[in-house]
Formats: sequence, C-alpha cells, structure tokens
Amino acid sequence: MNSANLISTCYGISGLAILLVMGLALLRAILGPTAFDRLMAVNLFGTKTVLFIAVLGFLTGRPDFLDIALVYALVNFLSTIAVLRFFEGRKAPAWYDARDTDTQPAANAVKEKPDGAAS
Amino acid sequence: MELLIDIVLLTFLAITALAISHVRKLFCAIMLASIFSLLCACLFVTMDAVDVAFTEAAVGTGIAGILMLGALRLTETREKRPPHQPWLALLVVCTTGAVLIYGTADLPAYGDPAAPIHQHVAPRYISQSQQEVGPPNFVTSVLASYRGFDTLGETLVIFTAGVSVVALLGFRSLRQFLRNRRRPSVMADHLVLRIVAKMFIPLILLFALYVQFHGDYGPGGGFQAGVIFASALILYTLTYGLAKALQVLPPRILYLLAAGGVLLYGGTGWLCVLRGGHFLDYRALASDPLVGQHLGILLIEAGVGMTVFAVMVLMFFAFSSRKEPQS
Amino acid sequence: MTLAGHYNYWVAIFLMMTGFYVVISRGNLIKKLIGLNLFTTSVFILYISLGKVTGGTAPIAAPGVTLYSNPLPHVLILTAIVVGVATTAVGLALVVRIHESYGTIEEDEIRLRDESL
Amino acid sequence: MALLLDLMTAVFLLLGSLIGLTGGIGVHRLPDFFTRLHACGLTDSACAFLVLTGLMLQSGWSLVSLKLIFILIFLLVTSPTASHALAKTALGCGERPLSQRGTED
Repeated sequence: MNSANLISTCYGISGLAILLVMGLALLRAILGPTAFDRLMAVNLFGTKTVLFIAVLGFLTGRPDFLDIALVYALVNFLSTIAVLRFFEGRKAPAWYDARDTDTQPAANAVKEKPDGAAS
Repeated sequence: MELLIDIVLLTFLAITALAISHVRKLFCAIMLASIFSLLCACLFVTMDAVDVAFTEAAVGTGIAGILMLGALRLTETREKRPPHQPWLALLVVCTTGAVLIYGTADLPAYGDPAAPIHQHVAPRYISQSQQEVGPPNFVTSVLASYRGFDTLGETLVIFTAGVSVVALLGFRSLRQFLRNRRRPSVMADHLVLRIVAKMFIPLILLFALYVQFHGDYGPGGGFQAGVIFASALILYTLTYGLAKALQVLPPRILYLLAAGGVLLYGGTGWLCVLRGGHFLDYRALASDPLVGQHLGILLIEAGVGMTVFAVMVLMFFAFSSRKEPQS
Repeated sequence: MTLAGHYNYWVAIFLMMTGFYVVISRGNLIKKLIGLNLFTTSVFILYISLGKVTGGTAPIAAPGVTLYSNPLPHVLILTAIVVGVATTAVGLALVVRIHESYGTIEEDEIRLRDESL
Repeated sequence: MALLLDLMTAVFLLLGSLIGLTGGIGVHRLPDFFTRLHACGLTDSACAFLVLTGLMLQSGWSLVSLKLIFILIFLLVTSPTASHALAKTALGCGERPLSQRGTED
C-alpha cells in the first residue's frame, strides 16, 4: 500500500468514525432525558461537525475551506452559552421540563414536585 | 466514499426530522432543529456548496436557534395534544409526497453533468466570470454582480423583516430598561465564561472582517460577515447583560446602520447610473471595467454586511428586552 | 431510476412532507414555525442536490481544476437562508404578541377565545 | 521523511477517531447527566487535538495549517468552558449527580 493511499484511507476511516459519534450524539439528543443531556449532545455534535468538515476538506482534496469549520466552532460555543443563559437563575422551572417524569425513577419525580407547584 | 457519507447524512436528517415532528417539548424540538441545521451544513459541504454551508452555519444554527429560544422564553414551553386525530393530515401529506416522488422519476440522476440545469447560464458564469467580473469565487460574482438586483431585493426583505420585528415587539428605551432592571447582572458568577468571552470577542470581530473582505477569494461575503459580527455582539450581551450591550450599541445606531446599508447598496446602483451606466452596472464606476466591478462588489458587500448585522442584533435585542410573562 | 441517483431527492421530499405534516397537524404556533423551517431547509437541500456535478468541486476557481459544481443554486439558496431566518423572526415576534394578548399559543384555544368575544 | 509524516498522520487520525468513538459510546451508555458530561468533555478536546494535529502534519507550513491552529485553539478553550458552564448551570438548576441523589432534602 503506498502512502497516498494510506492517508486517504485514514481520512475516510476518521470521517466515518466522526459520523458514528455524531449518530450517537443524535440518539442522546432524542432520548434525553434531561434538557442538559440534549444540550450536551448538541454541543458534542457541534464539535464533531467542526472536525468532520475539516477532515472532509482533506478527503476531497480542497482543504482551503476551513473557515466554515472555524465558524462552526464559534457558533457552537455561542449557542451553548445562549441556552445556558436561559436556564440562569431558574430552579427546575416548569418551562424547560428538566425531566421526563415518565422515564425517570419515581424518586426524582417526587423531588421535582414542590418546585413545580411553587412556580 | 463520498456517496456513503452523503447517504449516512441524509438518513440522519430523516431521523432528526421524524424526531422533531414527534416530540412535544418545544425546547427539545429546538435542540433537534439545531442538530438538523448542523447536519444540513455538513451535507452542503459534501455537495460542494461551501458558501451555503457557511451561511447555514452562521445563520441557521446560531441566530435562528437563539431567536427561537428568545420566543420560547416569552411564551409557553409545552405543546398541547392536538385536538383532532392526525389521519386527514397524514393522508394529505402522503398523497402529496407520493405525487412529488413520482415527479422525481423525470429528474436527472444526482450529480449528472449532462443535466439541463448545467447547460444554460452556469457554463458562462464558470468560464467567463473571471474575465467579466474578476473574483475567483463564482458565487460572489453571481451574487453581487450578475444578479446584483436580486440581492438588493433580498437585502430589502431583511431590512423590512427587521423593521417589522421592532414594530411588533417595540423597544424599551435604555433609561427605562436601566430603571426596570431588578435582577443582578446576569452570569455574574460565571467568571470563566466572562473571561473566555472577553478573550474571544475581539478575535471574532477580526474574523468577521476577514470573512467580509475575503469573500472574493473564498467562501464568505457580506451576509456571513454580518451574522458573525452580530454573533460577537450577542456573545457580549449574553455574558455581560443587555444593559451594557445597549450602552455599547444603542438601538438608534443600529437603526442608522440597517438603513445605511440598504442606502449604500441602492446608492452604488444610482452612482452607476449617474456615471453613465445601467443601474448596478459597476463597470461604469471606474475607467477600467474590472476595477469598477471590484469597487462595486466591495461597496455592496459592505452595505449587505451592515444591514444584516444591524437587523440581526436588533431582532435579538427586541426579543431579549421584552419582559417575561408572569405566570 | 436508481437508489444512488435519486436518494437525495427522495429524502428531500420526505423532509419536506415531514415539515408539511408538522405545519398542518400541530396546533402550537412555535411548533408550526419549526415545521415551516424544516420545509424551507428541505427545499434548500433539493436545490443544492440539483446543482451538484459528480467529480466537480466547490465553485471557487483554483489552478488545475476544470470541473466545478453549478454556482447558480448556491447563490439563490445563500440569500434564501438569510431571508428565511429574517421571516422566521417576524413569525416569532407575531407569536409573542399573540401570547401576550391571548395568553396561549395553541390554535384552537385562540379560536375559542375569538368566538367567545 | 514524507513517509514518516504520513505514518504519524495516520496514527494521529486513527487515535483521534478511537478516542472520539470512546466518548460517543460513553455519552450513550453512562447512567446520568454528569457522568455523560465527563465522557463527552474529556474526549472532546483530546479527539479534536489529535485529529487536527494529524491534518496539520499533512498541510505543512501554509494558510491551511494556520486556520487549523486557530480552530484547535478555539476548540481547546471553548469546549472545556462550555462543559464547565453546563455542569455549573445544571447544578444550579437542581440536577444532582448520581452519588448524591437522595442524600439531600
């Protein structure tokens, strides 16, 4: 196997591996269960997108479009901060449904109740 | 290899879309929508649309999600169960989908170089634009020069949207806002976040300038740069609070910028007319047509950047200065 | 008509129909807007798929490259994305105002409120 | 020399992918939010560092490498910051780690 071949195989393998991680993150975002899990999944998805776009540039032989990856890194950080900012100062607010009461053990559901009633 | 990546990404998209239609929590739907947009941008990169991916990155993932959350903060967060059975809707959707899929049978295969779409104007853009307009990025030449009139319309739409949002949500003035402020400064305890934001905001602004002026040679241009500028300001607002951001950039300056950008665009068009050319025919701007084109593209990209920046920031301010409902 | 040749179009239409379904079957206005966004994005995917040329690269001139993808759909979609977000923002602003005056963003509750006036 | 660089690139890329996959599986399998955040936060930076360094070795001294360095710096600073802020906000909102559940109130 010559070295150019080796390198492009490596690009392909790592691209697919990153796609697989993206799939796992997507699953976590769909399954939840808490809002923070989803946010974390989106964050993970975003960083993997950055890497994927970088690898893809090398795979297709035109690596000069890394600006997109840079924008992703920036926007991903920004949107994470934005979501956190909306949680700020709210103790288990009713509006973001921190937990699915039906998928969690009963102990947690009981703990959530007083907060929900208060708000 | 590329085909495999393409198919995997499309399958992920389909799964995400199904999940979006299924979930009842709006917060979750918004998170999934932002994943949807990230996936779309990856897909656009695999389909060679780097400029589109750039825009989707800056706009679809960043600004759209933030605005949706802003609206969610002001309304309800849980969707109620729809009152009627979805069978009729499902039937309509399936029928329409079947008809459309039947229609795709006549479409040329994906990536076919002989497809009709590649025969008409695209060859001219690809082979002639560097002699006629100049920039190596064909998308920029088409956007700013060949279809400059179209882009003027789009810029006006964005301006109008900004005006409508401000008209609908209003704006509490700075003094009122400072008086009404009861809560302590937001994120005061997130020291790490504030320091990191402080470190990166100047870099983001620099990067926005790079995107603005590098649009001729690579992916980028006024639309994207405007949004990146706006995201720097949004980051500032999120970490230091709205009151401080309003002191840095009062709405009155934003109004001026939004209108000024459109004026700069239209003014460039009229300048061409005054110098004896057609509307938005930049060749009239200088004695050398290529220099004229370059100058014209620079001016209108600046106009687009100003308007997009101002409108995005205005929208964000309008949503976040609105008082939350007492429930 | 092969799988690889038309998969893009089919998925784009599937996404379009999912968005359409969300718009017509859900009563919540924000959910409707999310569905509308889904629909718009699927149209973007359809356009960009049509512009792709096999073996071509991004439409930015580079030495030694002769085959580029079609730049025209890219231009149309680039502006459409920004306009789409701007119009979504107008929609969201309307939803916020509706919530302020009706106290709800569910379609049928709004209709009930209207009829009882 | 070129062969050595290529081999190093291959090692970096494959190692990065492996670490990324570990993180992905961790995010999927671990039992609660904080453990999942730990899996995601730890592997994220390492994976980004290895993959981007691998790519940098291929591009040599060029604008591409410079951009890769910028992306790397940005990710290395923002990713832990985001994890930190996420964990802090989750604690502030009443989410508790698995080991502390039931010991309060």
